[in-house]
Amino acid sequence: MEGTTTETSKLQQLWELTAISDVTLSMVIMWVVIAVLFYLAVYKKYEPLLLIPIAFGALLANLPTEGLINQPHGDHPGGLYYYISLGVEYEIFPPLIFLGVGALTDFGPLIANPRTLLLGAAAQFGVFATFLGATIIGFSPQEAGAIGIIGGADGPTSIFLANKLAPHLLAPIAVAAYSYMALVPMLQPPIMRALTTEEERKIRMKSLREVTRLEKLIFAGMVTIVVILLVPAASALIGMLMLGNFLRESLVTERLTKAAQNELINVVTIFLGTSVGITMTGDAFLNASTLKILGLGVIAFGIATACGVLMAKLMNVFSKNKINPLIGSAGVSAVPMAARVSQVEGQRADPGNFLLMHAMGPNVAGVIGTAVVAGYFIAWYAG
Amino acid sequence: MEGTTTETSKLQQLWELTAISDVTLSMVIMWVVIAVLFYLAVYKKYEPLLLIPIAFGALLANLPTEGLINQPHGDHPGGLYYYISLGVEYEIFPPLIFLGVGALTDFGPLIANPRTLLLGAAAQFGVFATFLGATIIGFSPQEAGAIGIIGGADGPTSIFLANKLAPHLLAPIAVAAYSYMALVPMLQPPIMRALTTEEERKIRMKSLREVTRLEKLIFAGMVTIVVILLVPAASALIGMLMLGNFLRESLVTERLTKAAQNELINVVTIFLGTSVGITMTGDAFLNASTLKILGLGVIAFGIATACGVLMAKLMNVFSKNKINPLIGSAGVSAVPMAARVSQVEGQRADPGNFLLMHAMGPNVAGVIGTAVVAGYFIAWYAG
Amino acid sequence: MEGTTTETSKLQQLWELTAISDVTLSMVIMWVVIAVLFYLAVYKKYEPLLLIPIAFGALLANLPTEGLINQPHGDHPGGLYYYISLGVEYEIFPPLIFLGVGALTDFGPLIANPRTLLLGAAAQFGVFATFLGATIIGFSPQEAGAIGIIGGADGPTSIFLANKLAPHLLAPIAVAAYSYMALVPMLQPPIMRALTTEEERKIRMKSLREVTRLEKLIFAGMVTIVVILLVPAASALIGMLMLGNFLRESLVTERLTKAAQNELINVVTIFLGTSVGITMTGDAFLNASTLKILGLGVIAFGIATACGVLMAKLMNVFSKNKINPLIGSAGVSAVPMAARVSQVEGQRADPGNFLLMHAMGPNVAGVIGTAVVAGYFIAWYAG
Amino acid sequence: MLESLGLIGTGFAVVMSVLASLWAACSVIGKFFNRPKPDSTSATQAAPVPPRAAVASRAGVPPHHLAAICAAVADTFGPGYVVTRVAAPSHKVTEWPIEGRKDTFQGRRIRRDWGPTRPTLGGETPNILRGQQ
Amino acid sequence: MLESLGLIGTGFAVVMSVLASLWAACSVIGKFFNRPKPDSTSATQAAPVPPRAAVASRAGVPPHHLAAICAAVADTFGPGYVVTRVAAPSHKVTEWPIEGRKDTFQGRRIRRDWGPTRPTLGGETPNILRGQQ
Amino acid sequence: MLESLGLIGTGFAVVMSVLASLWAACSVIGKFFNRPKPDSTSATQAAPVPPRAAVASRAGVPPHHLAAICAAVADTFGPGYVVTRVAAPSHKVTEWPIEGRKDTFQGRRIRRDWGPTRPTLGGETPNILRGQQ
Ligand code: NA
Ligand code: NA
Ligand code: NA
Repeated sequence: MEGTTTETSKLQQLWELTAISDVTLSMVIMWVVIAVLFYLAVYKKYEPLLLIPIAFGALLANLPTEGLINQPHGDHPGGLYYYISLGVEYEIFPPLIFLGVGALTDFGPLIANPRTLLLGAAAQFGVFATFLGATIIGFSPQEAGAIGIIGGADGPTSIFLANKLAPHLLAPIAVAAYSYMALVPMLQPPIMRALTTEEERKIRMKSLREVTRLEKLIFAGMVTIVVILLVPAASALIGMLMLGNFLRESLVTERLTKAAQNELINVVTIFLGTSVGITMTGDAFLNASTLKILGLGVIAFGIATACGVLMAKLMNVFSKNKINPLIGSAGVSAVPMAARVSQVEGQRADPGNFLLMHAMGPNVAGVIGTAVVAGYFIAWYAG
Repeated sequence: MEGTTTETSKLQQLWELTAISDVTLSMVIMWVVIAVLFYLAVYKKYEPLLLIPIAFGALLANLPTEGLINQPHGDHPGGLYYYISLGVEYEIFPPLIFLGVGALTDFGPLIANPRTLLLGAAAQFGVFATFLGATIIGFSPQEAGAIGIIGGADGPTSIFLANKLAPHLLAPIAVAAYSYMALVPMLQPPIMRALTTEEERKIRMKSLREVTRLEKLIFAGMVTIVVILLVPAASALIGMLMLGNFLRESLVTERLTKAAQNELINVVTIFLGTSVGITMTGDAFLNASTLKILGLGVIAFGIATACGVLMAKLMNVFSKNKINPLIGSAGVSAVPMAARVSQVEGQRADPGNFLLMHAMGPNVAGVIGTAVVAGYFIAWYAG
Repeated sequence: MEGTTTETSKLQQLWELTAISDVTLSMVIMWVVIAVLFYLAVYKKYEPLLLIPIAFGALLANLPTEGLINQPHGDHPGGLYYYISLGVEYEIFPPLIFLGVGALTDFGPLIANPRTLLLGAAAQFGVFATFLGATIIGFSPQEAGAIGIIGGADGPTSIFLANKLAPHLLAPIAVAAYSYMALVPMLQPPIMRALTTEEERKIRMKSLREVTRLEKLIFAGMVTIVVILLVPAASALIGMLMLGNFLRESLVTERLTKAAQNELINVVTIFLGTSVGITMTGDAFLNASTLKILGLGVIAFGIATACGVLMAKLMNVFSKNKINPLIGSAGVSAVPMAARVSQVEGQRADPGNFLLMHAMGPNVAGVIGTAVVAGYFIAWYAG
Repeated sequence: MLESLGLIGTGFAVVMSVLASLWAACSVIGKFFNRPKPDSTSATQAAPVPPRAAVASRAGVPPHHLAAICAAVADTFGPGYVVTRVAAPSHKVTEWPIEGRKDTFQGRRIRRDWGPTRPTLGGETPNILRGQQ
Repeated sequence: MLESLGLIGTGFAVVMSVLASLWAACSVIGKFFNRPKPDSTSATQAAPVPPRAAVASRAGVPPHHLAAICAAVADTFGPGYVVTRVAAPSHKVTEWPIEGRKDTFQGRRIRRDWGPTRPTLGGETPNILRGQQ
Repeated sequence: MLESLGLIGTGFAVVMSVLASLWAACSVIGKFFNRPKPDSTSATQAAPVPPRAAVASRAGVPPHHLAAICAAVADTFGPGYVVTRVAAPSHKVTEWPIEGRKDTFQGRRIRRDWGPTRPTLGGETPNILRGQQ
């Protein structure tokens, strides 16, 4: 910085201020991956609310940034995402998202037809099958658990569990979970049709009874108590889900319900998405693991779909009141897309058949089921 | 976890994963208490915006949860409510609620008739009387101060002071404060009628003059300055209250006023309520202290109501411009319920009498008065 | 606190509880300054969204408060603003404001006429000229950088840089930045008229082409990449600005865009403003530095305006497509006021001339330019 | 591998038993809520129209409206459809009218002359203040 | 006990003196704001109707409207009521119309053909973009 | 001082080069987006009306509407103005109708009798619940 520096050294100095020399090949490759994610999110509308923040976070992660992710040292504060990412690391954001999800969810169809809880349970077999596959192809048990949960089709739960069991796989797991959730309308129908007969697809289900406010409130309290007693490690997720639902169904806390449904969930979604994306560095993402995870994710979705359908068929063997097996696939959650798929497939077989509300039962049961599985894995490994 | 475990030991293992064995008798008793709170909040509409979060927090506190309230240790992060409760522990949430309250409050009626400030002051005598009673029946002075403030009928202030002077009593104090605030329409009228004559109840007050924007802005600034000078320990509460009010009355920061009135206060209310509820474990709540606190709370409300009414009668002795003593009871705050009670009682004596706006004066004065008392206790004990 | 204290000592005790004796002369003088700020904000509408919180924070800073700004010690928590101010100290708030600004900004006019980026660059010369002036009159280089950035007319950037390079000057720099931004309609026109001829002011520019969604998305990504590569220290500001803009222009994340435009920016603005104001103690504000900073700020604005206009005239020498030099002044940012000034001055010369959209180009370019300058100063001094 | 199978067996058992418990609990609770209408489990197959209509009527819908609706449904869908519930379209009371009413009550600004109150450009608060400023 | 009484005595004195100070300050300040209308303190007892009506009239209400309103009030409430202020119902300008106007100005989407713009199911943004995408 | 000048020289060079790079990049990218209409750079000076009108027409505006609009513009502004784009006023679909629709779908409360649903005083939720409570 002396006044006598020559022109050359000044240019050099200028060059050193830039970070062009810090660009690595893996960054450039990641830019292509990120462009694909942006394309899927913006033009294909694959869960854009989360994929866009994730992809933008990934863009920041694959640039030679300064003051964005560094740890604090001495008097110097940490980077912005050092602080925001604490919300993921301390496991605060996913339960807050669940608070909003609970405030947005109507458990009425499930309460009116509680048998469908079993369909939501059956779909979780996809999680365990994928867990097995993942251990076989070489992932550690903890990693396998975090990968398997992709089959639960529940974004916040996947992020919650991955952060706990295998934080180094957070990015590919989140990307797989949200991408496949968006692909549900393509992944599920072939499996559903292969496993059902024309007659089964035409089954009409009797209309659901009305559910009163008191029953919904009791349900929220009961799920909280039963799940926490049986799988205490799921406390944070189930507790917040049901708090949001209780606020919603109480009908006397409109202000708070709206806050959970909007302000809270929107702001946390921006922070959660970018925090996840910012872990998506080339080193962490561009390796065989990611490809394996993406592959296992498809398998997880397929098995979960199949198990839901087969469980519905099994229940029909024992029950007089037949269930249309097409609603079994909705047990993977991916609310409300999986339920819409059931409706569409049902109408393809019989245009007068309305399965949407029936499919919402296993659909929301799948959310509870996946939280239970996550709690089980945490109890097994992280305790 | 060996493959050779027998069936029995596997079942045992499964059992050990659950937390059923951790359920204690006090938890089950608390479930009944919580059910009562839910009933009061949902069906009786006792301050549901706060009682529902408190009761749900209490439910979580009385279940054998995992990962919800534990402290961080080593690399393991703390539970969700370890972090959220910091907002109470660090005394952040109550002032933020006050920011929203300030943005929602119109001090116009108080400014138009500043004499009513004395009524808001008189009602605070209930706080001191209860403090005396509490020390007599064995509470420590700090505890007694935190209990007495229930008579101020100001939720956030009660939580603020209880956290500072007697954190172990936070839950019963908060529950008492919010429950009795909801009971104001039942607790106050008998006292009001006993202490006033038919003629007094029929006094009509002259209509309030208009208050300009400038006057309201000066008022906000003046209250900030005077209260902080005289009772500096009330700075956080009064500062935020008046910041919110200044934003509101400036009429040029609509965006910020709305944010304080809605987003901020709603989200903080969810967190504050559940954080308070989560301290409500059986050990902390099911004991003689709680019963004593609930009893003292009623007394506090009663004395505060009486003192407000009596102060109004006293002022009538010296003043030509008579005050209807029914508005004295509004000095306990519990905005705006206490003012509505004054209106209803007034119309019972004279259907053409409109006391609502007059009662809003002592009503909002009571908020300032209670914050002053809280500051006084803090200065005396916590300094 | 014994019962045998005499009347006199009780009064003395009461007096000691108050903080009247802690009022200093500088506080009283600051009250006058604060009253002036309130007047400018409320009645003159000088950026009230920020000046009112700043002025109210300053009021709290100049009262003998307790429990509002103190550091935590032992078990005692810190004051409310000890915690809230961490958002400034850790450099979290300004980038969050930029997230909202990005969600509110339409870069379309800039993309349609990218030449105007040079105008936004030229206006930054005001920053460097002021930096030079500040070093000459005795400020340290770091201080001079933080002062110079006032000429960038960008509040959050000024606060961000001041916190990094010269935290003790945060208050006067923020006050100067926001005050002069509000004064743009008075400061700029004389300079603009002095430097342009009647003919130049009458130049009509050809209407802007339409910009598609894809182009806007590419622009957001490209600015992120180019700026971070060339000036990595600007990562946090530019990254958040462009994240907000990407969310906005994707058109598929309406919920998140609204959250960034409203909830997030409003709440953070309240906290940021008061946090800045609370550093405005008499000692920090009532000295020669503040006067110098206010003086240098005017100069910075003037030079920035002039450079923008002159650069437009320079570009006209080389280009066939003439630019109306009146839009050069919009390069100081101060969105959207500087652009409106260009429009008004243009119509004064030719009532049929519509410069507003053309001036929006340099206007938003100025935001990027100032963030680049801030990054450059950080890289030079704080790295 | 064997360990994994153990984990899977236990895990799936946990999930099934948790959700089956919830099913059981829901059914038990549901019984209490269904009891008042003992015929409701077989309603869709064989429930005669009049009792249902009576139920709906009890809920506030005038019988002649109900008759007209039933006729329209029968005409549109043909036989096999039973009207089980009639309700006016759901007019959810959103917060906005209530908030608007609150705003009115708070009444920070009062129009002092007969002219209309218009939003100003740029969203500034219009210069119509309650007091004389 | 005695200590407690000391605390209580001091405390109540503090509260009373703080709020009494505020009262005093408010009264002093209020005097400045009331001064322009010297007759306002005794207005409700004896103020004759015409001046008030004139005041209201000055504030923009046409006199014949005022006369009609006063007549209606007298008829409804009987004697003893004085109309002190007449104002149009408070039309608080909420943020929404302004925000809507801003949205229109920002104009991210422009309808390129004559057909109506409808919200889509599921709340997606309709596919009507400003550009050619 | 000299050091400061060095910093200023470098700094201004940095700013200019960063924004100039963005200009260059924008121009290159912009070329791709402008290519489909090769005549667009000189459109405002000399573009004949008919092709433009055709473009607008392709975008959905009926030709006879276009003719009328062009006539009106020519009459109002005089010669020298060319209509380059015609669009219906931007009807931005705000979130509210969509949210309202969502609310309707969620249908938490259903009006069970013919009476109107009114907001209650104090903004409480009206006592019209889906179930029998
Ligand atoms: Na699931
Ligand atoms: Na009170
Ligand atoms: Na700038």
